[in-house]
Amino acid sequence: MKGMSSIVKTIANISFPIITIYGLYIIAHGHLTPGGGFQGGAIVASGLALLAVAHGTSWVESKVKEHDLSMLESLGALGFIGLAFLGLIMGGAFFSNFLADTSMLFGAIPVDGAANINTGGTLPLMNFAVGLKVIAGLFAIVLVMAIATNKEED
Amino acid sequence: MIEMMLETFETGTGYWHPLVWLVAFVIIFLIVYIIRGFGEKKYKKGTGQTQAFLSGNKEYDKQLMHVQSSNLYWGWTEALKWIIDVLKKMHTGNVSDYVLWFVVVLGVLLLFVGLM
Amino acid sequence: MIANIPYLAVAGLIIIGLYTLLFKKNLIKMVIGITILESGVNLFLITLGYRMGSVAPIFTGNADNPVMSYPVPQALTLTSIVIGVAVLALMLTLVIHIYRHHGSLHVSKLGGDDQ
Amino acid sequence: MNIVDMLLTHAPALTIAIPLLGAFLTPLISRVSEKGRNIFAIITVGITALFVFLMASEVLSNGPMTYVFGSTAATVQQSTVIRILFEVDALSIFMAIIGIILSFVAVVYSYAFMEKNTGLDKYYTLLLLMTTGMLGMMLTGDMFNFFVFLEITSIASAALVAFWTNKAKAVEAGFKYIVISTIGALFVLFAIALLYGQYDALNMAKIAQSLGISGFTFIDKIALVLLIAALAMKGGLAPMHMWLPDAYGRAPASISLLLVGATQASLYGLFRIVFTVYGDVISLPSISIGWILVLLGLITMLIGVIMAIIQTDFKRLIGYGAVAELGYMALAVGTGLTIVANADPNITLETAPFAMKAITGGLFHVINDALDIGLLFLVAGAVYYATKETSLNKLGGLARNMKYTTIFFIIGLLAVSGLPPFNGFASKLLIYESTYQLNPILSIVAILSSILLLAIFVKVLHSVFLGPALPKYETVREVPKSMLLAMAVIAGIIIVFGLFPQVIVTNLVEPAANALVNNSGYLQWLTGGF
Repeated sequence: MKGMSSIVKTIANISFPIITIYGLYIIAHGHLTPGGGFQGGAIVASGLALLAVAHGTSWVESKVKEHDLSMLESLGALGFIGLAFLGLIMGGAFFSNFLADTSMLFGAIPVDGAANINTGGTLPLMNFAVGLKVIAGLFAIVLVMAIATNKEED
Repeated sequence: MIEMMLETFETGTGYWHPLVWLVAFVIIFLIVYIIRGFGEKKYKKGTGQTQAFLSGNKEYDKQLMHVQSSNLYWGWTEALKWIIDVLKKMHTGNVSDYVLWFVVVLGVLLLFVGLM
Repeated sequence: MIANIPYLAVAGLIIIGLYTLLFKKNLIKMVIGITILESGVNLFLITLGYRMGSVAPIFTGNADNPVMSYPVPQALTLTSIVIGVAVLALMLTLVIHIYRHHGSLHVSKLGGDDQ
Repeated sequence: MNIVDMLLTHAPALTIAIPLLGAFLTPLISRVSEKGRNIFAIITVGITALFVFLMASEVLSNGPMTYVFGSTAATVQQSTVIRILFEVDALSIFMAIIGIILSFVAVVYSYAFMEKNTGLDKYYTLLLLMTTGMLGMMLTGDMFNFFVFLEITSIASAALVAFWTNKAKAVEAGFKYIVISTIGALFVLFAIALLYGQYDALNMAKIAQSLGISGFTFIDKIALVLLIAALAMKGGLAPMHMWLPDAYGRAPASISLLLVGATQASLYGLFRIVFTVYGDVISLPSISIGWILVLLGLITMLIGVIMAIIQTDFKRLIGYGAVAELGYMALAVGTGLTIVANADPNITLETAPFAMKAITGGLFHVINDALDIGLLFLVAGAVYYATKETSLNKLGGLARNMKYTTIFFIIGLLAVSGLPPFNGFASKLLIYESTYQLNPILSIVAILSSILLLAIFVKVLHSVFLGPALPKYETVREVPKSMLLAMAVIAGIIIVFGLFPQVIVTNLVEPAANALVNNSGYLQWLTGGF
């Protein structure tokens, strides 16, 4: 379908960055606040869907190829399963949280229960991987369905 | 390992040994083959003797002679017509009926387990 | 009576979901019926983990650690919602294909191969 | 050699992780080369098969194996088991062997069978996801994990059933399959929530233990009924089987083969819950729960066979044959259950030895049927590949130019209908003799439906392979080598199982039956302290 009026387009352009940042916040603080990879990814994907509706699928088709989205999705999935295999190699059991309680990237020990972003171990990394996969996956679904149904009309 | 392969298959109330069955099968096959050998050999190929005898009617060309699968057991399906029609009506291919059957079985089982 | 209102809501949702599935003829309405059924089961999972007057199970570490509801059923519900999204996307794609083949969304189009 | 020990300790996790990794890698590898992706899929399933057989040797020699995800030991605090735990005992490894053989043959078969189709990235990704889901269902020891793998298998197989989107029937079959699977899985989730609400445990062994302590309350009965009904529907039993001929009939042949494994994984789930989780409590005062399974089995057999007579589509007919065969398994294991799960104390496994034979026969029939019906589906796929025709009325005289496929079909035909030298006979003999001792009518119906199956497949043999050479099929050539290889692998296993049944029964099926009947082995890691 072709895009909407220019007012809707400008509002969409303004609100898209805000939605994306909010979604990324949800992904990053998955182990602290409600949410995580999937919910944050769904929010960012809804922002992208807003752009697709506002600017029309023909504009979106020129910008994003469905193929690249499936690449991104595979990368996200590989990140997740790769972290699981790393847990096997370094932490002794599949999916084990090998970064926890080490002084590496996310490994700080929560002092008297005060968990902050730095104490999640491999959880934040897994949230990023799942978030990337869900953003690419959900947007690909929205895109394919939009293209499939508008092929009906013209 | 070999004697493990040759164990007889015991089923609590009976026994079954495939290799013994195979040996018996081969022996009987040979005997039948010998009996077949006594048969009449002096027949002329390609003449009326090897023609399919359709009680005198002319044999149509090959495709028409092939008995199709749906009319192979027509007698049997005729006999079972009463149950087949019931089952045909049952298998509607409509998803709501599949869910209906599931809910019915769920209800029957709940009654069965609840009352018993 | 107040305590088991959620369980009545669960029963209501499941019955509505099954009703839609059994009696509605439009495919999209059946897909909506499945989503209602799924939300019913999810609501049941959530009410299992609720404790009277409890807060969301987030360990922010402040001192007065209040009564918290159980986190495990909420994680189960989360996974069930994710699966629900995937199933919903697949069903709607199949409905689009069925519409493209038959031009209508009526359930009877789904073919009685045995008739 | 600690490499093998290291691999062995992590084998349960790797059996799931490797196909999953393969599924995610397939789109990337197909960027490099199409052929490379097909070979990669075969290699992935081959490596998984190695892990399954490695685990099999370990589990069959020294008892159930447990694997904890996330750390080296499941923490059991105030009697709640934390973390997901895989429990592999003789029965789950028996089912995993079936699953991995079917998926290896399916991958080898689809190398040539799916060559001319587009979108093969998605095909191989979904195929590997389905293998992961199926193996996960068979190996997991956690109820919710079983639900998640059940859903993964359902979604992947529904998408694969509807793979040929240009065919209206295939898309409809896929839609019916996903609707039925989702409803079944939601009721399984509802039952899991009921059990979790009562016993605060998701681990099957923990639930079984707490069930044993607190007895058979009304909520447990409701949960049991929900699980039996939902898993019986997913297992294609009784009046809820109608999705099965649609799905098997319209899917590509290699996917029908995998669907047989997925259906049997749901049946395994049903047996696991009825025998292990509800093992010590499942006795109703007046009548045993086993009669439910026996009744469902009887109805399934009769409906499957009678509906198969009037079919004109090749794969749909085999689908109804598969339904009839599922009836045998439910009947046999149900007979065993009537003895194991009844209230009065003087009927036990010792006083009624035929129960153990019935369960062994039922499980042996699970693997035999997977192979026989699988071979028939591969032959149907070969006929479709060569002639692009599935209706039996239009086929004829294919034996002339498709010799090997005809031989494989005859092997499959004789094996499915239980004729002596082949594996179907060995397991059906066990089922006939043991169900006879419970009630003669059961084995009469079983023998009758086996004869009808023979009649139906002889009809197919005549109308598809024998008969005069039709001009339409003059140019038909034999199917490519990789499809023949796949069929030869299954035919070979059928012949070996047929000629040496006792070897297979003593060291593969009997341990599985014993593991199913007494769940003390299953609970041993819990009671033995961890």
